Amino acid sequence: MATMVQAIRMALHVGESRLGVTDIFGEDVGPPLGGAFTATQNLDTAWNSPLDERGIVGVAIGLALAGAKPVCEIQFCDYAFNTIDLLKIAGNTHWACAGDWNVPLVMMTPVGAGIRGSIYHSHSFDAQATRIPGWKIVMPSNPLDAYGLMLSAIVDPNPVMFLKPKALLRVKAKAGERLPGEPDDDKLLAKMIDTPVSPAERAKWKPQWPELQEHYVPIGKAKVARPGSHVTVVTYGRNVPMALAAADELAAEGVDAEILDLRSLHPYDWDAIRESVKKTHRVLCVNEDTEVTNFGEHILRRVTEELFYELYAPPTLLAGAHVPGIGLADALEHASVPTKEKIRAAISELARHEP
Amino acid sequence: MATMVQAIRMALHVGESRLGVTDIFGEDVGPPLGGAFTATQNLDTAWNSPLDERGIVGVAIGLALAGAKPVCEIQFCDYAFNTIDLLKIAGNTHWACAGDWNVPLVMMTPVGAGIRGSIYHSHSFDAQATRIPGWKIVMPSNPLDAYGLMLSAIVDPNPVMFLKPKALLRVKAKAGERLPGEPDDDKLLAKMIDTPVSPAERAKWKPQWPELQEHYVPIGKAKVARPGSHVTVVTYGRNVPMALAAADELAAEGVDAEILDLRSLHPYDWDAIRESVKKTHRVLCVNEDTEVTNFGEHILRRVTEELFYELYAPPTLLAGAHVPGIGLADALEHASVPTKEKIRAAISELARHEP
Amino acid sequence: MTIGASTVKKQGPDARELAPELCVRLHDLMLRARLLEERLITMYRQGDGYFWIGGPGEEAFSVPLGLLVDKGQGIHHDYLHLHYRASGTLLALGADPVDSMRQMKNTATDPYSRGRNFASHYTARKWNVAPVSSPIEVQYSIAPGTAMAQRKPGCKGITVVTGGDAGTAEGDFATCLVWSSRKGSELPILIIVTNNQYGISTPYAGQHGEARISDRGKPFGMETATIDGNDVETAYHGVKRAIDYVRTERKPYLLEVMVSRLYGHSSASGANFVKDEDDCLARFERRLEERKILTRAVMDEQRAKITQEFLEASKRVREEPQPEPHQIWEHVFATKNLVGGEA
Amino acid sequence: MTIGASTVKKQGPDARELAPELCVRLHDLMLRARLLEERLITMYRQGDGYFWIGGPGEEAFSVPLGLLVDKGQGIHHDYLHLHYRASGTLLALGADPVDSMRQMKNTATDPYSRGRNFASHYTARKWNVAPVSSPIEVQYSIAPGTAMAQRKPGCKGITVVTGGDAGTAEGDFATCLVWSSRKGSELPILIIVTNNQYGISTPYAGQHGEARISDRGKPFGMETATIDGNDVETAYHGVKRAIDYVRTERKPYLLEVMVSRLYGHSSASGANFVKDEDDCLARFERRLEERKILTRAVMDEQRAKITQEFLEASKRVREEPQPEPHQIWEHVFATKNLVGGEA
Ligand SMILES: Cc1ncc(C[n+]2csc(CCOP(=O)(O)OP(=O)(O)O)c2C)c(N)n1
Ligand SMILES: Cc1ncc(C[n+]2csc(CCOP(=O)(O)OP(=O)(O)O)c2C)c(N)n1
Ligand SMILES: [Mg+2]
Ligand SMILES: [Mg+2]
Repeated sequence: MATMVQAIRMALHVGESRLGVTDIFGEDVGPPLGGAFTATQNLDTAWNSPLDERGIVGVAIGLALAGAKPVCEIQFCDYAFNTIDLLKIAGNTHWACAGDWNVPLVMMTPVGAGIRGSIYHSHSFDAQATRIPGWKIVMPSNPLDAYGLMLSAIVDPNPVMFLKPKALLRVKAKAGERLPGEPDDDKLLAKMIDTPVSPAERAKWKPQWPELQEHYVPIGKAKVARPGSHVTVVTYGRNVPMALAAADELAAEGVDAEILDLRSLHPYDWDAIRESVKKTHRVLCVNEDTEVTNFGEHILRRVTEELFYELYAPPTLLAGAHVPGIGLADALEHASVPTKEKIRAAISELARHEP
Repeated sequence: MATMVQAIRMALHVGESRLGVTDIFGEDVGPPLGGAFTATQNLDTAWNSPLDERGIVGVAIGLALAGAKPVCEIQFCDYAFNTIDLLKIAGNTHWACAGDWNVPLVMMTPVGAGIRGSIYHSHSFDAQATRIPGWKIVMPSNPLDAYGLMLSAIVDPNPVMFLKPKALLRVKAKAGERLPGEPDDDKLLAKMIDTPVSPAERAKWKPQWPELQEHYVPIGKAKVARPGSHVTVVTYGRNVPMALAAADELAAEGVDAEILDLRSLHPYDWDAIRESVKKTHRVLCVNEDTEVTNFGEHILRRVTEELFYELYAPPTLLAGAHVPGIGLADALEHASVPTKEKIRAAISELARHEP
Repeated sequence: MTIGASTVKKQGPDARELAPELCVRLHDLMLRARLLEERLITMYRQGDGYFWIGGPGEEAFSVPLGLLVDKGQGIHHDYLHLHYRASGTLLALGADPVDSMRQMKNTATDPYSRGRNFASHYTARKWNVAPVSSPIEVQYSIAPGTAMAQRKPGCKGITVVTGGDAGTAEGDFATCLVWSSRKGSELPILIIVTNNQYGISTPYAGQHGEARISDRGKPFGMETATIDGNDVETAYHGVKRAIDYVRTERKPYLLEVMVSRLYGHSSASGANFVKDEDDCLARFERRLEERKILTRAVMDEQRAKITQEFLEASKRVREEPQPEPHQIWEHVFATKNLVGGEA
Repeated sequence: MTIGASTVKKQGPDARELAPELCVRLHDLMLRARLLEERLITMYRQGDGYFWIGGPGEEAFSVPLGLLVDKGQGIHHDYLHLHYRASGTLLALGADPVDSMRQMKNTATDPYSRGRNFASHYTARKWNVAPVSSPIEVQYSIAPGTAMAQRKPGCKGITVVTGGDAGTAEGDFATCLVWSSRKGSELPILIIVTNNQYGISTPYAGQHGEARISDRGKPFGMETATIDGNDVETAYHGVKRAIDYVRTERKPYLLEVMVSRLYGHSSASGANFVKDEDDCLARFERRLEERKILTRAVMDEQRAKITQEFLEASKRVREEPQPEPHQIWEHVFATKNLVGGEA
């Protein structure tokens, strides 16, 4: 099974060879590194940009306006905060010129904690991203969705932000969740598409891309990652596997949680949320971003406004602590973001809540 | 009665003459203009910066580190979005260095719609600001609070963001809300502190500052702008007078709304919110920022989590439409942000809601 | 001819006199551009619009720019990333002045933004005019992107970006210089700064350490020049030389154009005529008389005619519909890839 | 002596030979700085830390910088806005190497961040060392602020800012140049770029149009120089000359220092010794032998002693307490105005 980073790389390969992607660029995105997480290794159109995030976003906009199809990367989302004005422009151009131009670009960036990244490699971007109208925003929780969301992002005529959950990038797909066309043998896949580490091998090595089929995960569609009847957990990215693990543990105690993997943060799948809440009457939102003015608060506000009388317990948010950063020491990181234990406790409390 | 812009100017005068303010700067902040809204006219320490918001925020941080007391301005909050990373640094420095340094600066910026400012002079900043831990954030709704909050901002050892509700800057204080030391006669005040318009008069004119007393509005304390028993309206800035007007109209219909003027967005006065909601059992948050991942959603999420069983109606948000900008034409602007009519309708609906 | 000499080119008669027909065309467009701005200012004064900003005083530069670019759609034509003083360029490209009035009056018929954006915030995909947006200097970070798309072998299209002097303090100006001049990846981009010596109320002096803004291109090995933008002949030749260089060499060129700001910054600063700045139109008209290309009487008549035409147009615009509230929801997302060729 | 000549200064013996005592001091500090970084790398390898980044290869520059600044607190001393390769500077200022290990091991005793920040993210208010933060180049926008506070009449303190070559592509570098050189408001700031020819994996060539980064100061009328930072004597003199100029003239100076990156970018790229780059310490040791200031044997012994000392310290650090979860809530807000003199 492919890892998420391999899946993204294969999607970009399909993008550049069949879907018109012209430029995959950002800091250290081209040779020799192929990206901080190797997501852009061995791609024909990948190149290294100057160390200038404003230039990266600006040039992506310009390329898009000129009919190219850029996929740009901000090396860590922690370093995108000097470009918010440009991201806003990418998002408002079509609207501001009343439809004269559109801005079809993809921006991808690794997000979240889980790799002991300390203050500046642990940021989340979901709350910030959802505050920028005109963008579509996706965040996969597994390799197959990563592949399918990236292809959808590439063919979309709008700016699409692809948030890469850092902690999941090297995690393999679950059995059965193979990309269409991916070889059966993981070792073979690695041999085919991962640059060898040793310089000697590297010199004569060339990638051999598998014959991949297109697979599109529609933007705006959530996925029920685990059906359940007692509590709805609305989450995405890194928290999906944690929520699944927590739910599996709770199943033994008779608590049956439904895990909704949002996949698209904007536009998001309100129908899926509503349907689930109407069934379970209890809802927990989980994400890692700081908890004041958090995207989960939007979801919960809407749930509360529209489904007030469906609720048997206070809707609950489990999110990052509202502190200025995520500390390096394990105890600090764990105290700052959701963990499986915290998710489990929150689901359990909601399930046991007596109205 | 002073206008809000006069009150801010007088606070800055007190700041530079008695509270150690060393530099008041930003684009067009110094002579000859004294700020796009004249908030910095005739101040001794006001100077014009280069047209570079990143430099403005960066230099304010540097000045603060060096023991100076800067008050910097971003001419319109619409132009602060290329500085979010620097604002984050101002907010995380004390935390990241575990208390070694602090960053005592004030950043002020006009926010919000109401002056037909089109796409780039109508932005709100409250949601964005509340997403930056380590900052205190204030937003007055009247001249006296503007004066008192600015003095508190100046003496605070932390970065404080002072959001100026653009549409209220030229509105005079209500009778009885005179700044301590302000002359009784408004015309006299204008003569004393407003630069004459005619160049001839201007040449020989000098400001004559009234003998102002210090008056501090504590950061973190809300104000009950109108006591009421049926519905709690949590709001701030420009929406306070609109909410008051709406409440006055509704009083005639027997609806008695309590208007809570938050004044500080972070830290905010949770006690005041809780107390009010426990009394009215119905809550409306009103602000102008776009409604996805909005600060009002945080307030409502907390209300719902902590006061679920106190609520007799779904807590409600009235905020800006989630579109990429605010259009110039009146119909577009009015469709994009709360108006007195919309606030009135929302209060009325909440008050009449039958559980 | 010295390319890139960083000196203000001398005005006055020289061997580079423009042909009479071109002079007449330039004059007509400059006059129209000026009168259009004056009409917009009047509309503002009369309550037919909430805010005016524009380019009176830059016509001797902005009109030649519009005439000299290769107008069209797509990478084989020139891209324009302009700021909010470009009416002259748009008119020279062929824009309808009435559309500027529609934007001023924020009507539903305004083709540039359907009543959403301020005056002078142009856009014209059919002519590669990227949308003008209010934030200062962001166009300098975006423009290298269209220029990069034009690095294709055989491509003759170039990218032109303009902005003001004060704005060069933003990091985006440096971004433009850095991205345009990377060794081996130089971009076909003409980077223009119109220096009117002001940012709103803030004079140039006191904010700049550079003797000339164009000097900032030098460390990057760029061709640079500073020219007198109040003299239409100088400006025409200066812009042409720069465009030709970029088109042929496929390399960046930094051009500083000294211009006037004849009605102050915008309506926010009163929009009154400034007497003590050089008026490029008056200067050109004197020259046209000297060269006996047009007489005062002919020019007066022309002015009266256009003035009347614009007055009438503005009255008609006043009657056009305003946008509807529900229209805020239109164009949030594109449903077609217009720039990708979908129609 | 030519100030501001943009040439790589020649190495080798010359009239500017440093006094033997100074050489011994420099060598001791350079050696300690190098061995400290090597210890930190080993700690990383052994699981006593999650990430290493630091400055091995920059000691011939970073140590002199620490010795040459006027160390102290407040505007009458020099401010340092450093990036993450400054251990040499900190040791030269008098920092305890054990504290670097504490930060590496993210202990509760780490005085720089209490286990919050990565290695080499120093801060020392008592010595005007502003907190090092990870985002590239932001220090260049902040540094003009401390320099501005030092424009007070009679003030002799200056501001020094350092960062890498790749980072100069960020707009913040231009912000620093613009704000430092405003005519009539020039700032007493030494703007340093350590050019190791890389940004992580991206080589200098291909990303820069400038022949020399220091040239970027020239349009702003700044004194500039590029020096060989692998030769400690050259570097010492170059830094001293620049500091003296800024201190006396109260004007900006842009200094580019050519350095090596001897263990690659960081632990993310393996932190292996790079054989094909110039090693300033080895070079200095050869020179010390030549000049008969220190023998190989003495230097070997010294190396062994310090290595042992650091090894033992790292073992002790391993036993120090880790932060507690609740400590994330500490220092969100300041309760005292420390920089304003409250204690
Ligand atoms: C990023 C940003 N900051 C501030 C403003 C407000 N503003 C509008 S025009 C202007 C001055 C621009 O001066 P300059 O760049 O010289 O252009 P000019 O208007 O003189 O042509 C300012 C500060 C803005 N529009 N965008
Ligand atoms: C704003 C920002 N963007 C990206 C990064 C990731 N990053 C860390 S170091 C580095 C390269 C820096 O190169 P240079 O400026 O030459 O300094 P050096 O490390 O070579 O000393 C990058 C891209 C970052 N830390 N900050
Ligand atoms: Mg200007
Ligand atoms: Mg480097």
